[in-house]
Amino acid sequence: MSMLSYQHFPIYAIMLYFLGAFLIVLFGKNKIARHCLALLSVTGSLALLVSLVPRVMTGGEIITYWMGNRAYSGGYAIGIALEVDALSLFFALLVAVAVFVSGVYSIRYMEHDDNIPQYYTLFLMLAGGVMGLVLSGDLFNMFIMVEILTFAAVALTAFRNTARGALEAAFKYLVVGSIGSTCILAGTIMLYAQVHTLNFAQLSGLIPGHIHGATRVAFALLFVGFSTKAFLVPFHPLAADAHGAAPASVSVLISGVLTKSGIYGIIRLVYFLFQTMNLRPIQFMLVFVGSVSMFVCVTMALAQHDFKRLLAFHSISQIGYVLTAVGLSTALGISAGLYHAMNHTIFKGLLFLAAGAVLHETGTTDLDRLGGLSKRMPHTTVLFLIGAASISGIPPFNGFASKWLIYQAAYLRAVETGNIGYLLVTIIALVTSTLTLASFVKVSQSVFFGRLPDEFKDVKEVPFGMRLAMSLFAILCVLTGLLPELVTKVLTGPAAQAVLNPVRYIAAARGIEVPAETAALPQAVGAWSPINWLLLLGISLFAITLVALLGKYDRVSENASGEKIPAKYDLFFSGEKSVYSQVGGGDLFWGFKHNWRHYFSFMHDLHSGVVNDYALWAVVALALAIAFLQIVL
Amino acid sequence: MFKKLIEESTGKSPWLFHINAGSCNGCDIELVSVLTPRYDAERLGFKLSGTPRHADIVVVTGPVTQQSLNRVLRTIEQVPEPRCIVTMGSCPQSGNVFRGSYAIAGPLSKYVHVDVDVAGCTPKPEAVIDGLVKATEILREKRRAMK
Amino acid sequence: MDFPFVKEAISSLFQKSSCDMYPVKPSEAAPNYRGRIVFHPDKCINCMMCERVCSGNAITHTSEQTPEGERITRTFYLGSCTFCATCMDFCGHGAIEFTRDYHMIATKEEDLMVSGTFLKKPPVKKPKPAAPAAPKAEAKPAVAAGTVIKPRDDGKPVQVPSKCVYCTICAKKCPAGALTVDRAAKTWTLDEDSCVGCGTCAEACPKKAILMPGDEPVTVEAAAPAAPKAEAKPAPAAAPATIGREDGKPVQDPDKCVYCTICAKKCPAGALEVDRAAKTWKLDEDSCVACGTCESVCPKKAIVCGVQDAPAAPAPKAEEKPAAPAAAPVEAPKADEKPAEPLKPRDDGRPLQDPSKCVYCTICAKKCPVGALEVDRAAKTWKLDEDLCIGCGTCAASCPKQAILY
Amino acid sequence: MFTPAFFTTALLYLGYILIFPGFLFCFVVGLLLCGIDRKAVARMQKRVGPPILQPFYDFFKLCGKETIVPAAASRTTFMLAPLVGLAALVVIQLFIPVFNFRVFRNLPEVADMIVILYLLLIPAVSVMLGGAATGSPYAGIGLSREMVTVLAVELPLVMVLLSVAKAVGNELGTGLVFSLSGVVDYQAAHGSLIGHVSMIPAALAMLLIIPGETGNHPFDAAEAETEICEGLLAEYSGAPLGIYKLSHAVKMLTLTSLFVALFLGGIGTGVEHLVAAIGLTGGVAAALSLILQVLILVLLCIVLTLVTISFVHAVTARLKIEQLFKYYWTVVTGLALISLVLAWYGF
Amino acid sequence: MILMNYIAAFFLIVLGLYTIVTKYNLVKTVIGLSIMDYGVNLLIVSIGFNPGGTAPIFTFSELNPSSFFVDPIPQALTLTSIVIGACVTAMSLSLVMKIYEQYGTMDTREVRRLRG
Repeated sequence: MSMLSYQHFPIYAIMLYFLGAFLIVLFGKNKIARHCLALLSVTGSLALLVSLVPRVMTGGEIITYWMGNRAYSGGYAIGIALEVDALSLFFALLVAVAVFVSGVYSIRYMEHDDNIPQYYTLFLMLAGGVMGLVLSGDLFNMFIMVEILTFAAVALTAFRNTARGALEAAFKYLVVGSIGSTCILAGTIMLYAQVHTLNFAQLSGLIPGHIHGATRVAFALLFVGFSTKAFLVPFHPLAADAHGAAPASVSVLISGVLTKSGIYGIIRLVYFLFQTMNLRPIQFMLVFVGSVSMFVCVTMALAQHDFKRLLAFHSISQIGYVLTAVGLSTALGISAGLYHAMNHTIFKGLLFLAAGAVLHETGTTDLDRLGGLSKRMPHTTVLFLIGAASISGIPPFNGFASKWLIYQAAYLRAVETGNIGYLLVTIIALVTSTLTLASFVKVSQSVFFGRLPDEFKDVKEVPFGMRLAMSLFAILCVLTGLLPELVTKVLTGPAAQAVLNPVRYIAAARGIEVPAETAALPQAVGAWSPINWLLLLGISLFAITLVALLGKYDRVSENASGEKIPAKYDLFFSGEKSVYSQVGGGDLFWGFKHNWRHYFSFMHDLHSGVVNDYALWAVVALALAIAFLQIVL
Repeated sequence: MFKKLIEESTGKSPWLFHINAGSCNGCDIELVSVLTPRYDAERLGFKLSGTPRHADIVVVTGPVTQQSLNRVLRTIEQVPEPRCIVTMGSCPQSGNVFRGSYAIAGPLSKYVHVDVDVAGCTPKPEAVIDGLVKATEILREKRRAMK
Repeated sequence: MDFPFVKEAISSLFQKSSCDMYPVKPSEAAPNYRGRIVFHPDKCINCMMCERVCSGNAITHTSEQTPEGERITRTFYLGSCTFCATCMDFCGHGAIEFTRDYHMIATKEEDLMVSGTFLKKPPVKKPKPAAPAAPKAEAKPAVAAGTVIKPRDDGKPVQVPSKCVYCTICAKKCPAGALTVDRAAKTWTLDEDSCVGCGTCAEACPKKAILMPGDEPVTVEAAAPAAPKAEAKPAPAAAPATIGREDGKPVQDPDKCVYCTICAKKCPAGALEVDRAAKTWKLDEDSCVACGTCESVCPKKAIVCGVQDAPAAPAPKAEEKPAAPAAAPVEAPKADEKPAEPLKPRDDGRPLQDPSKCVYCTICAKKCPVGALEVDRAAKTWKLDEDLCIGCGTCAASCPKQAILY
Repeated sequence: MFTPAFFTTALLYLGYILIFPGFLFCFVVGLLLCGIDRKAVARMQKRVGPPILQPFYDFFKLCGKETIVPAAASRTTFMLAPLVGLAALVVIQLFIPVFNFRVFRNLPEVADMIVILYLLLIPAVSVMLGGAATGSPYAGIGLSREMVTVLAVELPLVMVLLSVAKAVGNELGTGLVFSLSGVVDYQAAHGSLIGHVSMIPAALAMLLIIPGETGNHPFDAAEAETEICEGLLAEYSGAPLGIYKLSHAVKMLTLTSLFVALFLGGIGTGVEHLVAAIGLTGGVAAALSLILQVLILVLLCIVLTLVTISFVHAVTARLKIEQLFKYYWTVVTGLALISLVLAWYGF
Repeated sequence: MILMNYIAAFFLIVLGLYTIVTKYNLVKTVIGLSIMDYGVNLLIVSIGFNPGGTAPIFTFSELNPSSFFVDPIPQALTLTSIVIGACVTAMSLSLVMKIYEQYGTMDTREVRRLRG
C-alpha cells in the first residue's frame, strides 16, 4: 500500500488539519506564512475528500483504515480504525466545504483582532476534531474528537472576550458541553463493559444481541450526549449564546459543522449501534425531539432583537428538520434529511457570513439600531437575500428542494403507518417554514431595507475577500437548489442507502466485501423540476420587462440634487418633513405576537440565562431519556 | 395608439386626494358625500386614494391656515406629474369670512396655480361633480402635453 | 359574529340603484336655494348697507365722478361669499337676488365676479331757503299748538317739533346720513332719497321726537319747553372768566344740562351718575380718568373738561374748544424733551405711543386681545411687550385720544 | 438538436407563456374579474359603480403617470420587485390545469400542489421587499401586517391541500396524489370533489381563504388606505404601482382557478362527450372543446369572485390584524382540520 | 467488593450533578464538574477489573497461556479521561476568572446578560 493510494486519504484529511494547527503555532507570527498554512491545510483536505467521492459514493466501497496497521485479528479489533462509508464521506465533505469557505472568509474578517495565530490554531483544531469524529470507526476515538472540538469551540466562542456576553456564553457552553461529553464517555464505557470492544463496526454487530438494562442506560447516555452536541431542544440556549458572541466565521463552523457532528453521532447510534429504528417508539422519540426543537426555536427566533442570536435559533430549528426527516427511517426521509443538512450548512453559513459583514462594517448586530444598509452594501444585501430566500424555502433555491422532499417523506410516512401524528409533523414543518420566512423578512426590513440611521452614513462595502467567500456559498445555494436529482443520485442517495443497511458497514470492518444491493434511489412522489420552472420564469420576466420598458416603465424621475432632498422626492409623512423613523426589530408582527403573548412570555422566562437552569434541563432530559428507553427498548 | 389610450384613460380614472387646510368640515362632508350612492362619483372613475403618490386630482378645502400652509404645499408637491388642483368652497379661493385674520395664509392661488374653483359655501355635490369633471378634462390636456 | 347587511346586500343587487345619475339627468336645486347672485343695478341706491353687513366682505364698489352723475359699479365676488343672503335681506330696494343656479365652477377668477354699474344722479336741489345760517327763529315753521302730527306712510321718519330738542343724535345715528340737524338754527331736514327708512333715528332720539310708521300720532302741547327744569337746579356760581378744573375732570353747566344721561352711558370709567327724574349730576372723583368723552358726547355742550376761558356766547363754544390744548393740567416734563419732528408709526406693524397725546386712560391696555400693553396711570408709564403683541391695531383703534400711531 | 420540431414546440410553449394561460389571458381575465368585483360591490351598496373596464383604464392611466423614486429608497429593488412578482404569478397560472387542457401534457410535470403553495409566496415576498425598499414607515407597518396575513393564511391552505391529496389518494388507492393534473384527471372520471363528504369543509375553508390570500377587503389590513396610507404601496406611483395592481388582479384569477381545479374539476371535463355528440371530430372538436372549457373556467371564476370576494367585501368591515390572525387560525383551520380528519379515516 | 466501586462511582456522578444544578457560585459549579468527571473515571477503572488478575505488565517471554491479567484497555481510557478532566477544569477556571474580572461577581444569577 503505497503512501499515495486512496486508502490513506481519510487519515491524511484529519492530519492535515492538526498539522496545520500545530505548524501555525510555530510560524504563526508571520502573516503570509500563517495564511498560506491555513489555506493549504483547508484546501488540501477538501481536495482529498472530493477525490474519494467517485469511489465511495457511486462505487459503494467502504474504506477501512487501521491505525498502526494492526488489522482485525482473532475475533477482536484491537487497533483504532477509521471507517469511511457513504454517510461518513457525506458529512466529511460537508465539514470540509464549510471549513474551506469559512477559512477564506476569516482571513479578511479577523484582520482587526489581536493574537490571530491562536485563532487559526483553534480554528483548525475544531475542523480536525469534527473531521476525526466523522471519519473515525472507533467509539472512544469519537469521544476524544468530541472533546477536542468542544474545547476548540469554547475557546473560539470566548475569543473576543470583550464582546458582550462572550465569556458568559463560553462558560455555559463548557459546563453543559462537558456534562454531555461525560454522558458520552459513560455510555461508551457501559457498552465496552458489555462486549469488551470499542471498534464501532464490531460493536454494531454485537450490541443488538445484548439489549438489557445497562445497554439501555448506555443508549440514553449516548443519545443525550450527542444531542447536547447538536444543541437540540433542552440545550438550544447554549447555541444562541455561543453564536451570539462568537466571531462570524466561528459561528459558521458551530452552526454548520458542530451541530452536524451531533446529528452524525445520533444517526450512527440509532441506525448502527443499536439498529433499533424499526421500533416505533424510537422513531417517535426522534421525530418528537426534532419537531419540538423545530417549532420552539423558530418562535424564539421571531422574538429576538439580535441578528446573530436569531440566526442561531434558526440553525437549531433547521437541525430539528433534519432530525425529523432522519427519524422517519424511510429511504426518502433519510436522503431528504441529509440533503437538508447539506443545504443548511450552505445557506446558514452564508447568512452568518452576511451577519459578520454587517458586524464588520457597523460594529453592531442589534436589529433595533440598524436599517437601510442596502444603499451602502448592495452586494452583501443581494447575497443575504439569496441566503434568506433559500432558508425560508422560496422555490428556486436549495432550501425549498430539501424541505419539499421532507414534506413528501413525512406525509408518505403518515400514509404508510396510518398514524395521524406524522400528519401533524408535516403541518408543523410547513408552518415552521413560513415562520422562518417571517423572521427573515423581519431581518431584511430591520437591517437592509427601511431608513439608514445617521450613525451608519459612512458605512462602505465589505472587502472583496469576504464577499468572495459569501458568493461561494451563494453559488452553492443556487446549484444545489437547481439540481435536486443530481444531488440525490450522487450524494444523499448513497448515504441514505448506507444508513439503511448497516450489515455492509459491519462486514467491511472484517474485510468481507458485501455487494451493495442495488436498492432503488429514493423517488419523490410529487413533481418538481426547478430548471424548467426557472426557464419559464425567465421567459415571462423577460417578456414583462420588455413590455414595461416599451411602455416608458422608466418614466422615472430621480432626485438630482445632492444632500438637500426637495419635497417631491421626500417620503410622504402626511405633509410633514420626513424624520428618521425606522420600523423594524421589535415592533414587527404585532398581530402574531399578540395572539401568542402567553406562549412568548412563558418562553422568555424559561430561557433565564442562569447556568444552573440549563444544567437542570440537561439532567431532566437525561432522566427522561433513561426512563423512556427502559420502557421502550 | 398606446399614447392615445393612455390619454383616454387618464381622463377616465382620476383618483382624488383630499387635503383639509383648516376647513370647518362643511366641504369635507360634502366631498365625501359625492361618493355616496345618491351621487356616486365612482361611476365616472373617481376614487379617494390614501397617499398623494397615487393621486391625480388634489381637492383642497379650508382657508389654508398658517399652520397648514407648508404642509399643504409639501403634499401637493409630492403628487406625480399630470395633476390638477381643485379648490372646493370659497374658503381656499379667498379666505371667505376668515379673510384678513392673522391666522390665515391667504388664498391658495397665491402659492399654487389652482386649476378649478368650485364656489359656494359648501357647494352642492352636483357642483362638485361638475368641478371634478372639468378637472379631468384639464388632466387630459396636461397628459397630452406631456412627453 | 353577526352580519347585519346580508339581506340588503343581496336584495339591492336586483333593485335599481338609488343614484340619480347627475351629469346625465340635470337636477334642479331646492326652491329657495341660495345660489348665484343676480344684481339689479337700477334698483341699487348705493346705500352700502349690503357692504356693511356682508360677513365675507365680498361686495365692493367703485365710483367715479362723471359729468352727469356718479357712476358706481358694485361687484359681488362669489368666491368670498358665504351665500347667507343677509345682503338680500338688508337691501331695502331688492337690488340683490339669489337664483337657484348652483353651477359656480370657475377656472379663472373673473368668472366668479357678478357686477353691475349704475348712474347715481346728484341730489336734486330742493328749493331750500337761500341762507343756511339764517336766524333760526323764522326758519322753523311755526307749529300752532294743538295740531296732530301723524307718521308718514312711505316709511320715512317725521319730526315732532315740539318735543325735538335738536340734540343732533338722530343725525349722528342715521346710517345713510340722510338727516341734517342744525342745533343753532334749530332746523331738522330729511334728505328724502338717501333716507332708507331704517328707523335708527327714531330709536336713538332721547325725546321720542321722531315718529315712524306704526307709532301713534302726537298732538303738540301748548307750553314751550324749558319751563319746569330751571328751579330744581342748584344756583350756579357767577360766570367766572375761566371755567373748568385744572386736572381735566368734567364740570357740569347746570342750566344747559338736560340730564339726558348720555354722558353717564358713554363714560368709559363709569364715573358719572345722572338721575333724569331727580335731575342730579354726580362725578366720582377718583375713578374719573378725565378722558373728555362726556364733554364730546354731551348734546347740549353742558360739560367742560379742563380749564377753558369762559365762552362769550353759547354757540361759538364748540369750535374753539378743540383748539385749546387739552393737556394743560398734566405737568409737562415729558412734553418738552419730545423730539421736535412728528413721530412715525413703526414699520413692524406694532403700535407706538405719542406721549404728548396720551392721557394714560389704560383703555388700550384693557382692549388689547393678547394683554401685550401695561399702562400705569399713577406712574404715567406705557410699556409694550414686543413678542406678545400680534400687531392687530385694536389699541390704536380704541384710543380716545388717537395717541397711538399704528 | 435545433430540428424544426424543436422550433415548433418552442414556439408553442412561447405561445402558452405569452398568450393563452400566460400573460395575455391573465391580464385580460384578471382585470375583468377585478372590474366585476368593483361593480358587484357597488351594486350591493345600491350604487351604480364604475364601468366593468375601469381596472383597464386605471392600469393604462398609471402607465402614463410619472414614477417618483423617493430619495430614501434603494432604486433597483424598488423597480424590480413588481416585475418579479408579476412574472412569478403568471408562471403559477401555467401550472393550473384548465379541465382537460394542460400546458405540460407531454413534459414531466413541473410543479405539484405543495410547490404551488410555495410559489404563491413569491408575489407576497416581492410586494414586501418592494415596500421595504422604499424605507417609509407606512411601508414598514404594511410589511408587518402583510407578513402576519401570509402567516395566517398558510396554515389552513396547507391543510386544505393535504386533505385533497389524501382524499384523492384514498380513492385511487395510491395513498397520496400530489400532482394537480392527477387530481383533475380523477375528478374527470369520478365527478368533482365537492361531492365528497370529507371535501365540503375543505371547499368552505378554501372559499374563506381566497379573500385572505389576495388581500381583499375584510383582510386588507396590509393595504388599509385609511389607516396606513395604502401600507406597502405608500411610496409607489406610476407604472410599478400599475403592475402591483395588475398582479393583485391576476392573483384573484389564480386563486379562483386553483379552487376550480381542486374542487370543481368535474364540471368542465364532460365537454368532450358533448362536442362528440354534436358530431364534430378532429381538430375542430378539440379547439371547440378547449374554448368551451376556457369559457366555463372564466364563468366559474366570475361566480366565485362574486361569492367570495365581492359579497364578503360588501357585507363586512375591515378586521384588525390580530383578529384576522385569530380568525384564520381558529375558524378556517378548524374547517380544514375537519376535512383532513375525515379524509384521513377514508370517507 | 466490585459492587462498592459502582455504587461509589454512581454516587459521585449524582453528587457532581447535584452541585452543578443547585449551587449558585461559579467555582462550585466547576468543582461539581470535576467531581462528576472523577465519578466517571472511577466507573471506567472498576469496569476493567478481573478478580485475581495481575497488572498487565509483561515481556513477551513471560506471556504464557496461564497468565491472567486485569483488562488493560479501560486503564488506558481512564488516563485520557483524567487528562481531559484536567483540561476542562483548567479552562473553566480561567473562564471564571475572566468572568469575575468583567462581571465583578461570582454569583451565577447575576451572570445572565444573554437570555430570552
